[in-house]
Amino acid sequence: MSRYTSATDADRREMLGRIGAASVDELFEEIPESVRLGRPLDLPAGMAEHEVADHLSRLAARNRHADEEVTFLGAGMYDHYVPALIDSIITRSEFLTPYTPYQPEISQGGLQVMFEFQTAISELTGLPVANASVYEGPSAVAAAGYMAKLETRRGRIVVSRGVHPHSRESLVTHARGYGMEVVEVPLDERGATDLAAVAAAVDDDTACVVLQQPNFLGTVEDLGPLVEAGKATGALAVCAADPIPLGILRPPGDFGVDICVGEGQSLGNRLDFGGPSFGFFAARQEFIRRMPGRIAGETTDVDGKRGFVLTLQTREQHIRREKATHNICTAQALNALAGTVYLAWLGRRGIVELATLMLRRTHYAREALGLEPINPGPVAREFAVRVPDLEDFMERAREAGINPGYRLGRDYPEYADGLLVAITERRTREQIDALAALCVRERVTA
Amino acid sequence: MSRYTSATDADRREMLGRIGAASVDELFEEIPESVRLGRPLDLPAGMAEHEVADHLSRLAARNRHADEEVTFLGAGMYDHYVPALIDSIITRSEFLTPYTPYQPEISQGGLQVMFEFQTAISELTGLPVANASVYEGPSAVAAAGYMAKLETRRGRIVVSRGVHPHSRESLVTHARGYGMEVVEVPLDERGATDLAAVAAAVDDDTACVVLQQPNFLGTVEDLGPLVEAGKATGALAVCAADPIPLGILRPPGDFGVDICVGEGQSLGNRLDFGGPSFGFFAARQEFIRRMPGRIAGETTDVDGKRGFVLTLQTREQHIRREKATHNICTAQALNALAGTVYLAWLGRRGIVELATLMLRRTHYAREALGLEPINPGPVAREFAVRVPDLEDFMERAREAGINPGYRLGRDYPEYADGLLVAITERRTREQIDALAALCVRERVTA
Amino acid sequence: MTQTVYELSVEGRRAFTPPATDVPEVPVEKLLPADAIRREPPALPEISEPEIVRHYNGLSKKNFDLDSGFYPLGSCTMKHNPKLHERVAALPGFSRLHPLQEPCYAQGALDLMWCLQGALAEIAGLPHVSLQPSAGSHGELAGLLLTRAYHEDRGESRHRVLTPDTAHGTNPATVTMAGYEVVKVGTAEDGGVDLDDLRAEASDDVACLMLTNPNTLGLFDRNIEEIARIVHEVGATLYYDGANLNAIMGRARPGDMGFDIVHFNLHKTFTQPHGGGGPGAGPIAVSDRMEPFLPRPQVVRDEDGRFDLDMDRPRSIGKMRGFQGNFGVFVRSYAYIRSLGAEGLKEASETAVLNANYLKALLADPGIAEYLPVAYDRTCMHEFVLSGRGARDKLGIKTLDIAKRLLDHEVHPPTVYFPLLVEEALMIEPTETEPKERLDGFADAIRSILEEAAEDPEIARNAPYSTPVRRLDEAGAAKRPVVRQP
Amino acid sequence: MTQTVYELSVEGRRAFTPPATDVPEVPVEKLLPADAIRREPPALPEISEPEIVRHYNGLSKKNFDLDSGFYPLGSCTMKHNPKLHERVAALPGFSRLHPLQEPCYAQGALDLMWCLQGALAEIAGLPHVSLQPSAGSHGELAGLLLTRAYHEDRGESRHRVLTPDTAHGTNPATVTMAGYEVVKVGTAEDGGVDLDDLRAEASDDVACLMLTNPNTLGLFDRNIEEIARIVHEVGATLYYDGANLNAIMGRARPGDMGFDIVHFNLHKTFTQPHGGGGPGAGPIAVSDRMEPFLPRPQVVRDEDGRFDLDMDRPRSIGKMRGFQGNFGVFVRSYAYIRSLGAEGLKEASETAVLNANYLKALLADPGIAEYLPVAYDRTCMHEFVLSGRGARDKLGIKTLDIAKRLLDHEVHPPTVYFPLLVEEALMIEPTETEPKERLDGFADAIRSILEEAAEDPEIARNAPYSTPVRRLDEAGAAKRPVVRQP
Ligand SMILES: Cc1ncc(COP(=O)(O)O)c(C=O)c1O
Ligand SMILES: Cc1ncc(COP(=O)(O)O)c(C=O)c1O
Repeated sequence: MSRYTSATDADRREMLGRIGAASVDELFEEIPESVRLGRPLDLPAGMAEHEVADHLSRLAARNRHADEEVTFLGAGMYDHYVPALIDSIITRSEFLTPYTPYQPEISQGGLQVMFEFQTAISELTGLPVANASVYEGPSAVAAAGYMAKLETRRGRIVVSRGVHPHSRESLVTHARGYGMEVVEVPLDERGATDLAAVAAAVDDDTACVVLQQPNFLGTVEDLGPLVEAGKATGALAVCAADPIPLGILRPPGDFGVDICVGEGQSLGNRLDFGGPSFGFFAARQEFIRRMPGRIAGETTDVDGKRGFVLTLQTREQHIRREKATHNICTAQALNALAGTVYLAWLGRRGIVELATLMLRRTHYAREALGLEPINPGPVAREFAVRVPDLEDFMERAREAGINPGYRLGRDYPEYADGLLVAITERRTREQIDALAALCVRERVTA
Repeated sequence: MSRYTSATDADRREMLGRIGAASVDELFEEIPESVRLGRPLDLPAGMAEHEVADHLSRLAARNRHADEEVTFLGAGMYDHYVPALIDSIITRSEFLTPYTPYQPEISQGGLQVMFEFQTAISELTGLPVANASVYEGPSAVAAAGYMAKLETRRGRIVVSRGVHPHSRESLVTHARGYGMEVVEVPLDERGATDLAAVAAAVDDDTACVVLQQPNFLGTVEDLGPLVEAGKATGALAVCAADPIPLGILRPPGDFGVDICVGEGQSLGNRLDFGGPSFGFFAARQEFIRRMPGRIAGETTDVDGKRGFVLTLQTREQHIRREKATHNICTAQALNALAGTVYLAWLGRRGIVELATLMLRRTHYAREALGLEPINPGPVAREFAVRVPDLEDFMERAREAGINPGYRLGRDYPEYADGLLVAITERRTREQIDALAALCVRERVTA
Repeated sequence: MTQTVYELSVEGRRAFTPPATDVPEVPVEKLLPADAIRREPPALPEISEPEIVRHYNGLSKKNFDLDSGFYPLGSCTMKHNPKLHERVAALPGFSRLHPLQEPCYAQGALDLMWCLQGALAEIAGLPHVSLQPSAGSHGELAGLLLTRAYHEDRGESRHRVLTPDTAHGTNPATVTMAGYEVVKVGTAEDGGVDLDDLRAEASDDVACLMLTNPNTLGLFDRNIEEIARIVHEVGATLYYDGANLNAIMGRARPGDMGFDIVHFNLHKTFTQPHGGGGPGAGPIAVSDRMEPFLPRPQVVRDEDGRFDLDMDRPRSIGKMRGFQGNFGVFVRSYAYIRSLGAEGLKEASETAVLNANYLKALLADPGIAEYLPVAYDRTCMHEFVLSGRGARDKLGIKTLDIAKRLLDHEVHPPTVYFPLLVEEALMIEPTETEPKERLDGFADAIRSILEEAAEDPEIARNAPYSTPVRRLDEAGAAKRPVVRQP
Repeated sequence: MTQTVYELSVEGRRAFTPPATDVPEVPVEKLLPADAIRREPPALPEISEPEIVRHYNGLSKKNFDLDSGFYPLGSCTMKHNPKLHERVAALPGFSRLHPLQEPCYAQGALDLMWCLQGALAEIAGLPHVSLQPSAGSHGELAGLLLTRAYHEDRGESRHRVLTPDTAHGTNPATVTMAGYEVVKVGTAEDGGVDLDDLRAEASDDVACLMLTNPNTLGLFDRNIEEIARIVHEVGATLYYDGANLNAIMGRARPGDMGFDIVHFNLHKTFTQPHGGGGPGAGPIAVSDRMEPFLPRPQVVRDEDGRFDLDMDRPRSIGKMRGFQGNFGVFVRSYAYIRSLGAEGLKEASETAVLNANYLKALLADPGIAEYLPVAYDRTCMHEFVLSGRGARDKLGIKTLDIAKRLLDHEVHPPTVYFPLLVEEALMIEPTETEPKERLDGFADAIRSILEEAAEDPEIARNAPYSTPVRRLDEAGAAKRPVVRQP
């Protein structure tokens, strides 16, 4: 009998007796003979708990993780420290195991966390309305495209090449479903979105323009003019944003952006080889009834006591079915809780201190490396440089226990020799100097 | 301002105002000038959480732990698997952070756990009354000696050389305090307590005889005759026992043992380089008012509802002060909780299956090694063998990633070439065979 | 009075200690254009670590959870989340692995994904698996995008997708989002798909039929092979919503029933904890003809047993999301499958079906069935649906009132008012990890609520009484939505 | 009705899956003598993992804990337990390290112990530290065994140990257990040691004076240097009970006051969580003359910086316990000391004293002080003691009733009826990790209880009302003790 069930032989006999069935097999007679498996599943035999634990430990040991090398890898997920109080809160059964809060009277904990999460995201993005979470960064961009379609009834999406390659590709994949054309505008020679190209690309059938701040190369975009150009013909302005730099960057909402989405991994979530993390989704007040996913709202109970409920559910699939604003049901509640606790732990002054430390270290690193920058303009936590002999450089870095960053060539043929270097509070000056030391030979030939 | 305090400058001003003090320094004027430190403590500066985490990780990485070698080390603490449900329960704030349950109405969780722990220990030891925990194995033996002194008013303790060396030494250290003479009886040539020596050693001034089951060499002692001989002149019989083998060994209570104590690390607690774990302490019903430490008792509240309280507190130091049965206050509640959950997880049939598996693997290992046994008699989870060239053998084992066991010579000059080998559910046949392969060369010269 | 973390904030308090600045403290204005610099810091809370912990521990105590008691929420498979899974998911080799780490330094993670793909393929009876979709709905969308790519690849353009009227709301929502038109197919007397209705709707303009089997009435559709034949005959694909897979593991496989595409809900059948609304994962298994269109990357293994992430998939529908999916969820589901093995998974489904039929039998007791008649009097699979019309008409209490009164009995109510086909529906799924006593206890609670209502229906109508808050004003919350701290 | 885990047990259920037997299944009778084989398995529970978790999670919800609210339990220093400490204590390098691992393979652990020893020595102002004692009481016992060894080494035989009448119960209990006779020393008007009484008792038959400074009245004994002189003059040792060290870190050091032996309670001052009654640790720091007698082993470092466990200590009192002490506790306290550093530790003590004096000031408000007068009207250190005789005489409610009524205000009551010197004592220690609002809240709760009692004393006399159980029959539990499941 498996360790997770409680049906003893005596229980089975008693239950079958009460059902009036001779055996458990009888209960499966509903399944036509022709589709019965009729053989054991071809899977390895079950194991005792410690054997499973040892097996998983052996698999884990075959990965080189971020405590075994100094990693400057970023490109969407960052090696930020996850404070220990997050472990102790998100592993409590009361947060870890409940379902989506369909019975608010016994889910006030989860619902209030959603309300606090929505507030924090609204503060970071400068937009009044945020939902309780979407899956993750790139699919949030696709969700923004869909909302723009429903809002504007138009057929085209203009996206900057500065948006994360995975976001651009997810947008195209989803857009092929909801029937929209995706047009890309290039980056200029300073690695920023080409303003003129944006102005030229938008037309009366453009539902939205998608930008990213900072963009994939780490450039701090000049959002004002870009948003203005993008909205010139009535399209919505969508901006994907990196949350921690928003501690010191003017929030997208200030520039007239209509929808701000983004990847939440850097806010108290693990790297976890790419997931689960959370995506955030914030918009102008007038779009509240068009938002995807869960939204928690404040209210009172029959005794006038403060409480929270899932609100505006008529947008959602379980009520509006084929007229829903999005098909999302299970989202990222536990990961959003980690983000909420992280932002409370960081706090109003902490996020400024952290973002400022990253800004200074990023500029220090770019100078220290002394390589030709692909995006010489302002950067906040990440920057791209050309490395003359990239393969050799990567190899030498590996030997020094350093993972120097992301090969831009994988997504940007035009930057075949490009290296994207990311900075967090864990990348000390000492570690940056060690990376810089590897660049000396590169510099000579540059 | 440290991250664990909440007193802002405004708070401090307000509080000082209400107290009527000009500064915090003024509050310390109670301390005479001459004993004021007057300089900063000479300690390293405080660090951010992730810096402390990295520092501790570096320290931890400089230890070779039980997941980095196949360890046959035992001698009181054993590499048993700690099931994951124990982590999730003992890290809950509701168990991790409360104090000793002085207010029973808001401590029913902790008190019922003590009651359930006492029941499990009573079942294992075959003695009706157990307390809620003492510090750990060796000091529990010393506590048993003290109780025997209070019960019998006699001056001598007879202890078998088969009792753990740390227990024997702790007994001597404590006995020098409570004024008792400790006399040791030797092991016979089969590594079991010498019955004749026990019979000869006890006299009218003997307060108790101390045995261990299995003894330090792993021998399953023949408790019947030993207890009988020990109690011949009115002394109490004390037996230190290894809890898991008690799943298949006749409980000490059955042999007339008066007090059964032991080390609880193997019951769901970590190795933790020696602690914290817990000690258990069980005795005959008539000794209940002489027992050391906390005891939880069942009762009812004013509405007749079932509840639990600390009982017979008149034994304890916070009531009886200098007439207390022992000076223990803070004990090992959280570690005893882990033990309670482990014994529920193992369960009535599981402990028999686990103890039987260890019995079989122990005998299989002794045969497979094929070395000259120091204790050829029955063993339950540990055995001692002579290794002709012990140093070389230890070195070769290390190179093969194996820690072959405990050098008996450190505590038993008479077994200078002795090796104590311990078995748990984690020491697979494959690992035992690997150890045996190293013994081939030894065997030839044996 | 409950306060939000923002109302607990006091200026100057903090939990974060920044590391010492080890680089020149260049003023921000020197490094960023003035126009890009935020004027006011975001109004995040200012609060110490002890008070953050007390706040969120306090909030957690207002939640009913799976480790507090019985949670028979139909179609959600609230089965025990083994505690081992949290320990192995936290291993640094998994939790601290960057998603863009070179595959040669991530062989352990890719091996795990490869083995999970194999196990899911074997369980579903379909050979090719993509782990990428983020949850069931995302898997449904992937399935319809595959269907679209498959038909376009054959030069066909189809506009309609059939979904039974009992389908979960995500199915029709997905159909719209995938650019198709929803066409409802009726339900026959026996609770299965109405074959005549299906034959009438089936045409070469139909891209796909989305089914759940057992369906959301908890009944296995005995005509599944005929349904598959009808659908394949018109060249459409047959999509399996895997939310109810917990009923048939080791007993039957969607692939053998003729399904082309299956999504799994790892947070239902394979014990990823629900987390209060996620995270989950919705991998999909597909037949050979659908394989080329699977999202990229795919985990592949070369002949030397080395693993890689294959992006070179020309006919793939492309990426559905960042990186390769919710790897942390894969670790937990993989640990579950390796813990139970073939025998344990089969026993899980058997016990889930046994528990459901037993509870159905307890609730068929006259004193209950009179008010809560079962919707379809057939052997059920892992869940069953009752109708509350008897209680409504004879006792004057709606299913909503029964659900709210159950809160005072410290059990979580079943799913209510779904599927829409059943009036005042109560959808009950006990799962295999509940002991018999809790099933008996739930039946006793239902009985006592009905008996109580016979005396005084007001009690249930104003329930709950024992919960942190009582019934909440949902209408008001929608009229004047307050969705952030003012 | 609450059940024990044994009452939840059902034959045949299980959570443990044994690994496959990979060695010959020899019958037990072949491997053990018949007389040694157990006849009946121990009656441990038979229960699945989900139900074990639900049982103990359910029990945990009946506990008030430090992360639920204010816990001003005097003399227990209920300060926040930083969550980082659980993460670093669980690192395999610490938690999976066997105590008998060769020192050369345990250098990280020994380095940590060495650094903790150094930090504690600096904080206490005494150069030599042993980490071995398992808790404060065990440290007290070690201190008196050292004292005995020290005097015997000088050929002296002394029989009496002096303890102030305000001493914690463990002090006299330890004196008896260490084979000495307890002699009480009185308390002067100002709450310090009565110097005349001390001079009268001090003789060459006195082995030691055990003191807490600040004492259990929360007052710093201003005559400490004179006390030390009197004690040293008769050749006795001066022992410092470190339970109240949280008041003076960075401000004063026992070593500088003339103490010879100090014990620390790592589970009080240095944030090892109290665990519901342990684990803790009671390291001791001693002066040069006491060093030779310290327990063995001692952590030592050679000139190349290599660490070892030195057992070769001929004059040592020997081992107090197995192995080298509660290493897991050392990890947490070490992480605390490295997190705060000198400045943070000093700020902790300053804030603890500030909070205590502020709360004392709030409770000195006429409406309260009339019923709960402060025992000694002096600036207090980290705690202070009120007397409940006013409430008893004027309102007819005892300190016990006030404590029980506080349970309904969701705060943990202070320590009650200790020190014995103060009638109907209430010992209040807020600690530095409490925000001002919770101190204000506590004062409000006290005020409202007193006002309520003025109207109707019965309410407090029958409190609590809101707790899982109400007042329990402690007398009955002692008369007919039921200490295990029947
Ligand atoms: C029958 C059914 N289909 C699909 C879904 C959607 O799955 P998810 O919530 O993982 O998106 C659910 C989830 O509740 C469901 O019950
Ligand atoms: C003043 C005082 N001394 C000594 C002790 C005993 O310390 P422990 O509980 O660690 O044995 C305590 C514990 O409560 C105490 O408050």
